[in-house]
Parts: sequence; structure tokens; C-alpha cells
Amino acid sequence: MFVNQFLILAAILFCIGVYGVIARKNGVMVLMAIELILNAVNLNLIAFSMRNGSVDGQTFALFVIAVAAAEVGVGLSLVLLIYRNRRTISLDDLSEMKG
Amino acid sequence: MLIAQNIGFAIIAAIMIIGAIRVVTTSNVVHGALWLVVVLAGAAAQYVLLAAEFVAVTQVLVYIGAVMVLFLFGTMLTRSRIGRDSGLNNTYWKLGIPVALALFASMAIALVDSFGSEKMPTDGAIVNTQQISDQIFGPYLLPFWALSFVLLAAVIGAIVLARKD
Amino acid sequence: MTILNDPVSAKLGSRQQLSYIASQAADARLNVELETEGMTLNIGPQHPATHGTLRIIARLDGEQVVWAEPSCGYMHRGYEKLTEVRTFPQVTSLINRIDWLGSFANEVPFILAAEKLMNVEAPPRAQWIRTILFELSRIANVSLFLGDLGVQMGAITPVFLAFRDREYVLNLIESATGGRFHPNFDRIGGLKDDLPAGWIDETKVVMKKLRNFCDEIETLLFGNEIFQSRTRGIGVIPRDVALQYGLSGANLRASGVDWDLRRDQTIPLAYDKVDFKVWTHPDGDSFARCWVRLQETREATKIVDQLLDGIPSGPVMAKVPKIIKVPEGEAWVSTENPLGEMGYYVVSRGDLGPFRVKIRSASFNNISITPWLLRGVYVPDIITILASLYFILGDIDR
Amino acid sequence: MAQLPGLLKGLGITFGTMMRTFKNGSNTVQYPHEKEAPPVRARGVIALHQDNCTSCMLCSRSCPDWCIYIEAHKELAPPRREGGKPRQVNLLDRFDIDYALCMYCGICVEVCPFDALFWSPEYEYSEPNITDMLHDKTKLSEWMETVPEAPALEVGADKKKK
Amino acid sequence: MNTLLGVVIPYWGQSLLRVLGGLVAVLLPAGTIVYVFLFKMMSFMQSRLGPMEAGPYGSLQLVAEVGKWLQKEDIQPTNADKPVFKMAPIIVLMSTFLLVVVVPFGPDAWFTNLETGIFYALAVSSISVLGILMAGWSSANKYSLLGGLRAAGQLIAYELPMVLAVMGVVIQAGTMNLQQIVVAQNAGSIFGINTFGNPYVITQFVGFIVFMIAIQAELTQAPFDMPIAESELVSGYMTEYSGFRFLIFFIGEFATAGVFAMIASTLFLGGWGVPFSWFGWTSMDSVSNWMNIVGPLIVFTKMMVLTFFIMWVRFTYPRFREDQLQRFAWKVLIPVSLVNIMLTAVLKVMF
Repeated sequence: MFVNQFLILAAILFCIGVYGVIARKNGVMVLMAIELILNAVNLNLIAFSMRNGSVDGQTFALFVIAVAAAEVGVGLSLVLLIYRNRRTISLDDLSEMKG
Repeated sequence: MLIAQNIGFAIIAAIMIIGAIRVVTTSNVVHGALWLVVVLAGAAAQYVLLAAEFVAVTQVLVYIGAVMVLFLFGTMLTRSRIGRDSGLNNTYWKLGIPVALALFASMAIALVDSFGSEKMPTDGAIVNTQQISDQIFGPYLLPFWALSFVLLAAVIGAIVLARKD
Repeated sequence: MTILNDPVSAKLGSRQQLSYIASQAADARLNVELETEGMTLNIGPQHPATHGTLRIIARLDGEQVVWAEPSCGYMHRGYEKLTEVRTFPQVTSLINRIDWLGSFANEVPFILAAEKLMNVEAPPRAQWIRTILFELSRIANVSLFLGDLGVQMGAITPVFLAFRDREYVLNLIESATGGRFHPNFDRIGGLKDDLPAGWIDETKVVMKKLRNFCDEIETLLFGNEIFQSRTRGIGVIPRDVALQYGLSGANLRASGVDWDLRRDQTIPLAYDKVDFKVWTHPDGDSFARCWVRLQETREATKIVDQLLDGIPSGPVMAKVPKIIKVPEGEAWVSTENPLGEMGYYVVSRGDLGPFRVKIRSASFNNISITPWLLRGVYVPDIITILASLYFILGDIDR
Repeated sequence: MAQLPGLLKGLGITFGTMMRTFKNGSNTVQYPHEKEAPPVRARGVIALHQDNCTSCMLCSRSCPDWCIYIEAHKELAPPRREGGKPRQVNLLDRFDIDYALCMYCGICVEVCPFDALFWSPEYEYSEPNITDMLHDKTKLSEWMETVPEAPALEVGADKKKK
Repeated sequence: MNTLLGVVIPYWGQSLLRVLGGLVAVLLPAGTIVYVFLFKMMSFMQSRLGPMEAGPYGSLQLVAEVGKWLQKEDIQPTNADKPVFKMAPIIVLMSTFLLVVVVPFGPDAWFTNLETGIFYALAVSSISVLGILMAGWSSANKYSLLGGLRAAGQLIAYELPMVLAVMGVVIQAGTMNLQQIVVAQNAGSIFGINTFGNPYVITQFVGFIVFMIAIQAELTQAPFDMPIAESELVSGYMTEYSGFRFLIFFIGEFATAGVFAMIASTLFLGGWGVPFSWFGWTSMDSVSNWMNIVGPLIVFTKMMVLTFFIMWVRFTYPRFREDQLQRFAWKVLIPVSLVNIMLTAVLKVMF
């Protein structure tokens, strides 16, 4: 197993995630793309953990997972709030700066 | 055994990439979430390949068991319809393709340049769960506490945001 | 005003228009107050909770009901019209089928009304047997309710216990009348036949079993903390609301109104000869309704026991002509049926059959409270409230 | 016992029922293998005693859903006594009861002035085809064998009947 | 697991044995539970006999039922999201198969011996939520959607007390490996008395009760069966399923009951083991080889005892309301299990 095969897979996922963040209008879909990015990062962390034979990578991956869970919780409640107030979760319609 | 691992990696990686592409291209929010589940499960499988059993299980527990269920819950509550959903993409969504490709190209060049054909250590020490816990509750105790506060803040924030009044 | 000019509502008939407007208004209120999108859930016409073909249109916000309306008539059989082309003996066989669980009790008020018109009174023995069978059909009816209550709340065992013990009562009714469900035993002027030998002793044994069944149900369901938490304080009908909506029977008594036609009116039945307690409950919630019914079942077994001890001897049929022609006139008789007050307003023009019969059935009036009662409750509570209101579909859609 | 929470007592009830079923057997019967005898008065099926029927049509007319079909013709029968006049009798051509329509009210049996119709507690005559539920007079006569004696009446009943 | 009873088994044979063993470990408990409890025990509790015609005492009824379901038409609603609709039951059943993988059946009779065994079990048990949500959403039916949402809320809420209840065991055993938990229970002793080993049902009684309540809810059995409440939601997320797919849901329901009961018996009742002192064993290595044969039977027996309680409660109780259920989870079960964890940790440190 090469080190690179994992890293390049992570890079592909990362780029797909970036594309998703740019291309998507729907708030939930953008959150999902962010999840993709976070997973790409996790994959890198774990791969390096194995390459270096240290535990740090896995520990950090656990931290990232926990933070991602928190992020999704807040993000989804934001999306729900927006949906409730505006009847839409399209992010473009939220450009105005007043409530 | 290494051949088996490489074949396994290839299959899982292919599924993950297809799944990831479907996440960002599908026209139905729930389908997107389900494809994301495929990607996350694939990631868990890759962690197992990388001998990170505990993280893999945590990935399944947190991501598939909680985060994705939350996603599906949220999308169902916002009454996503069965069938195609228009207006999921921005008007300038095509801009994302060159950006992503350029980003990938630069990353790939950097990765190939720095790691080349370096192999994973085959006799590396297997990390067991106890080591992880020693790490978290030892040197990383402070980040762990900070993370706990982040989670607490997130829980409170989510409740405050989602409450009707 | 936009609602009234709505193109959809203009196409509908006046009655549908009203309910359409109401639902639109509910939508508007929903969107303003709660800021979420509502959902219309049709409970029924084919739904296990409505024990028949009743449809409850409920507009929900999440799992909370914002507006609900029963829509009945899916099983309408036109009994009032059918009676106009039947002779008096034939009518009894039809009205058995109104409240099919307590069918003997349906015959009694009609026959009493006809007897009132003809100025005949059944001999005392017939009155006593009528009362016994009346109470037996009450037991058969309410014991099924007690079992069904569990099923509506997810407990599957009580209903089988109920069917087990109800079977004894049905066997009694069958051995006396020949019909398990539709006795058709009442005749103008008395009863079709006397009781078969050994029936009284058998009935006493069965009454003991039934009391035992009531104890079992009380332990299994009423004492269960989950059941109590599902029913206590749910679907409260205050006393004045219950009176305003014209509730009757156990639903009314559970709201604290001490009103029982068995005791409060003089009709040629043997209720004045026995000593029984009319159970009431001050709470008016689902638990109270169920509890009152349970106590009434117990009380009914005691009534039957008392009646069996003092049954007079003599004929069971008064002297009436072979071909019955009811003289001209109008009569109203209502009795305390298992479901509540059931009455018949019989108009006769001196023919073989009635000219017009108006049936006041208990369930139809009892479910009229559902729009008031279901507002603001959760979906699971709809089920418990409907179960505790206890209606029989045949009794709603006559 | 009174202090036990209702949840445990409820478990006791179901367990007790299970034990009773183990010991005393169930309250149900395994139908095709064992059968419960219906009571004597049970309204199972209507039997026709052809000789008594005068085809007076009373039953047919009083039936609330008109499921009795009678056709008859008149015939001269030999006199009962020697040298008497030949009697005119109604001979039954058709006496059908459509059990797909019948609602088992028993009015026909009751109105019959000549005791030609009887209730039998027999109940096993369902058919896969609804048209087979129409019983003609031979079939109805066969049910006569199953008609039981009327039961004795309860104490205190008025003995004279009809 | 290279050798079983002294016979060397090649790799492919091991894989085949694992697959077959997995099928047996899932389907056999499911079938037995359905026949013994759903058909027979429920009938006896309702003073009837249950199926009696197919085979002696109706024992082949199950075959008839499966045949019936297989024959039925596989109906898909017109508006349903077909791929998701088809996938949903498979995911529910898959979660069961993934779950049984970590249950140990004997000293050498296991499928995998994961270091994080019980953690893994808790993780994969949550996969079935996905299947249920998919089924509820894709059926294009309001009742199904409500049922799916209820199921998701309920399963997530009850996963927490379950995890916390398990935590007490993990603290006491000092390991997440199920095999070692079994050994710790059977080789241990309570206050020096080692006749019965140390089944955690005694020391972790609170945890055991909380765990049993939580699995009752995870299995959506009464009194927690709101997601499939037939009198309210007309079987909820399963409403639109018929034929083979319904059969999969049905098997999944009872197989999961069996597997959860196996896990509970492993955690609290000593799993495949008997108290080691009976046979003079001291550790894992000294356990006789015949336990590989007897062990599965012991697990099976304990599983049946626990499922008896699950089913007994199911046939007796009426169901909660959704908010009562959540309140029960958050206000009763979670605090109780947290206190249990604290006490266990304190006691563990003290002794």
C-alpha cells in the first residue's frame, strides 16, 4: 500500500467537496459537501497516523468527528430556522443583511 | 494479504468517489444524504484498512448513526419531496468544476512530489484503544475539555436556534 | 375574505364549502401562529382506530392536531327510510343491526314505543327478562370495549380476554333468543319465547366469570401506569361542554353529570325493582370514561343477579292481535343503552308498519364533540380519545 | 400485593393466563377437529317440513329481505275418507331460501301457521359459490333431520304455548 | 479460529463457516422467537392455542408463513422512490447481521474478536435507523413518514441510555472486548464467593434494567412500539411493504430481538460461559474445547430467557405516547444510568 493512494483519494474527496460547496445553493446540500471535506481531512489524518506509527492522527480524527457532529447540529438547526422563517433553504436568497 | 488489501482499497475508493460525485450532483436532497452515507461507510472501511479500528467504529456511530440520521431528519422535516428537486444548484455552478480541478491538480502534484512511491509501514505498531484513551486523557486533555465546551455550546445553540419562541 | 372568493371553494357544495373554509382558516392560523407547514391526515375511512368506516380529517402541525372533523356516512344504510317499508315485526330484525354489539338493547326502546302507541304493556315476566337481556347486551357491548381499549393503546392481550368472557354472554343470549348477535327476540306485547330451562343458573355462573374478568381488566389495564399516563388528563370534557354537546351514557357520567335513564325515567322495565348505583366520575378525561364503563359492567352483572333472583312467573306475551296494526299516533321512548341514550320517535298512521321513525342513536351525538375535543391533542391521543368515547359505526351511520 | 406497581401486576395477569392455559387447556376449540354444539334454539338453518306447507306465502311475504321464493300449483288429491270429495291441495313446485340474502331473523318460522318451517342449529353449509347458497325444497327438507326438540322452559314459565 | 475441535480448517472453509454461522445465528433465533413466543406464548397468554395445523403443534407454521410471504406480490407504490424503497429493508436486516458478528459463542467460536466489540455493536445497531428512515420517507405515505420520524427520534433517544448502561459493564470489566467481558464475569467472584462467578446482572443490576428497557425501545416492541403502532399509524414505516420485503422487515425485527438478547446475555449473564470454578478453569486458556459446542447452546438458552421477558412485556403493556417516551428516556433512564456509571467508577477505584 502506498501512502499516496490514501492521500490522493482524500484529495479527490476534498475537491469534490469544494465543488459541492461552490455549486450548491441548497443549505443542506452545502452542509453535506462540508462533511465530505471533513472526511477527506480525517482520511489524511489516519493515513499519516499509520505512516508515522503514532496515535496522534487518530486522536485528532476523533476530535474532528466530534466537532463535525457539533457543526452539523448547529448548521441543521440554522437551516431549519431559515426554512421556518423564509420557506426556503436556498442560500442565495439570504443575501440581504436584515432579518 | 497486501494484494487483498489493495484490491479492497481500490473497490472501496471507487465506491467512495462515485458516491461523493453523486452527493454533489444528485437532484434530490435525500438521495444526496444517502450517497453521503455510502461515502462515510467507505471512509470507515478505509480506516479499518489503516488499522484504525476505534476511529472506524466511532465514524459509524457518530456519522452514520447520528449525523446522517440528523440530516435525514432535517430534510424530511423540511418536506423534501420524492423525485427531482429543482434549484439545488447555483446559477454559476459550472464555476466549481475548474476550481475543483485546479485544486486537485495542485494537490496531486504536491503529493506525488513529496511522497512519491513511499509505502505504508507493514510492521508498524498496531494502535489500540487504550493508547488513544491515554492520548486523549493525557497530553490532549485540554483540547478535550475545549471540545466538550464546543459540544455543549453547540447543543445549547442548536436548541436556542430551533426553538419556536 | 379571500377564502370565500377562493375558486376551489366556489365549486364545492355548501357543506363541503364550510369545512373547506374551516380547513383553510385553520391553515392560515397555523401558518401565522406556528410558522410551520401543516399536514392533513385522514384517519380513516379505513383505519384500525375508527373500528369501522369513520373518517376523521385532522390537520396536523407535527404531531399536534390543529383542527379535526369527523366525516361520517360511509356506512349509511338508511334505517329510518327502511323502516317505512317494513312491518313492525320486521323492523325489530333491522334495528338489531344499529349497534351491533348490544343489539338486544336496540329493540327495546322501539318495541316500547310501539307498545305505548298500542296501549299494551308486556307482562311482568317479559319485562324482567327484557331487562336481563338488556343488561346482558350491555355487558357484551362494554366488555368488548374494555378489551378493545387495550388494542387501541397497543396492548394486545386484553382484547382476547374480553372476547373470551364475552363469549359466555353471547352464548347465554343465543341459548335464550337463538341469535348471538341479532336476537330479534322482542315482540310487541312481550317476548317471542320464554327462557330455556337451566338458563338462570348458567347466567349466575357467567356473571361471576364476568366480574372476574372486570377484576382482570382492572389490574391489567386500569392499574397499569402506562395506561394511566395515556388516559389521565387526556381529552377532558368539562361538565357544561358535555351537556352542551348532548353527550349521553358513560361519556356524560364521566364528566360528573349524574344522569341515567335507567333510574331517571319510568318505563315498563324492571329497573325500579333492583337496587343499583349509577357511577359517575368528576374528571371527565379518557380515564374517567373508561373507568365509568368498567364500573357499569360490574354494576350490570349485579343487576342481572338481582333480577334473576326475583324473576316473576307468568306469561311472557300479552294479548295482542296476530297481525299487528299500530293505531295512529306518535310516541318517543328512549332508554339507557350501552352507548348512551338511544331513542325512537315512532309515527304511525295505523298501518302495518310505521309511517316514520326517527332514531336518536347515542354514538352519533357522542362523536359530535370530536372537533372540540381533538383540537390541540397529539396524534396518539386521538386514538385514545376516540377509543374512550366509544362509538359503534353502525350507531353513527344508521 | 396492593403495594406492587400496576406494571408488575399486569405481567402477573398475563403469566397467570398462560399457566391456566397450560393446565386447563385453552378457551378456544380447534374447529374442524372438535366442534362446539350450538344451543338448541340457535338459528342455524331453516328446515322445511314439506307436508305441512300449504304454500300460503305468509313466510315469503313477511320476510324482511324477501329471500323466500315459493311457487305452487293446485291439484286434486284423493279424498281422505272413503267416498268423500277429492280435496284440492296446493302442491309445492318450488320453495327456495336464498341464504346469501337471509338475515336469520326467524320471522318466517314464527309466522308459519302450519308448522312447516323450523330452525335447526346446523351451521356448516357454507359454499364457495354464492349461487349455491340457494337451498331448494329437497335440501331444505333434508335439514328436518337435524331439527331438535324445543327445549324445556325455565321455572315459572307459562306452560301453555300457542 | 484456525482449528475447530482439533480439525484444521482452510481459509475458504473458515469464511464459509462464518457465513453459514452468521445465517444460523441470525435466522435460528428469529425463527425460534417467532414460533415459541409470538405464536405460542402469546396465544397461551390469551388463552388460545395458536397455530396447530401445520406440523405437530403448528411447528411448521413458520415455513408456511414464509412461503406465503414469498408468494405475495411485491407491491411498490407508484409515487415511491423505488431504489430507496427497495434498499430500506435490506439495510435493516444488514444491521442485524453486522451486529451478530461480535457476539462470542464459545472460547474459539466467534466471528470476529474485535477489540472494541461492544462499541462496534452499539455503532452498527444504529444503522437500522437509516433503513427505517429510508423506508418511511420513500413510501410516499404520510403514516409511513410519521412512523419513520418517530422511529428515528426514538432510536436515537434510546441509544444513549443503552450506551451509558453498557458503560458500567465496560468500567467493571475494564475492556470493550466481549470475549474478555465473558471471561471476566465467569472467572470473577463476588465478595470472594466464586461459585457463581460474577455475572454483572448482580453488580450492574441498574445497568441491566436500563439496558433491557433500552433494547425494548430499540426493537420498537410494546410499550415502545409507536413507530409501528397499528392502531395509530397502521404499522408506520412498514405500511407500504408487502411480500418479500415485508418478510425481511419481519425477520429483521425478531432477529434483532434475538441478537440484542444475545448481547445482553453476554454483557450481563456471562455469555457462553459457565462459572469457571465449576470445572476448575482459571482463565480463557484453560477452558475446555467442548465449550465451543456447549457455548452456543448456553447463549441460546440465555437469549431465550431474555427474549421471554421482552416478549412478555410486549404482550402485556399498552404503548407510551411519543413525548412520554422521550421524557422517560431523558429524565429517567439517562440520569439513572449516569448515576450508575458514577457509582461503578467510584466503586471500581475503591476496590
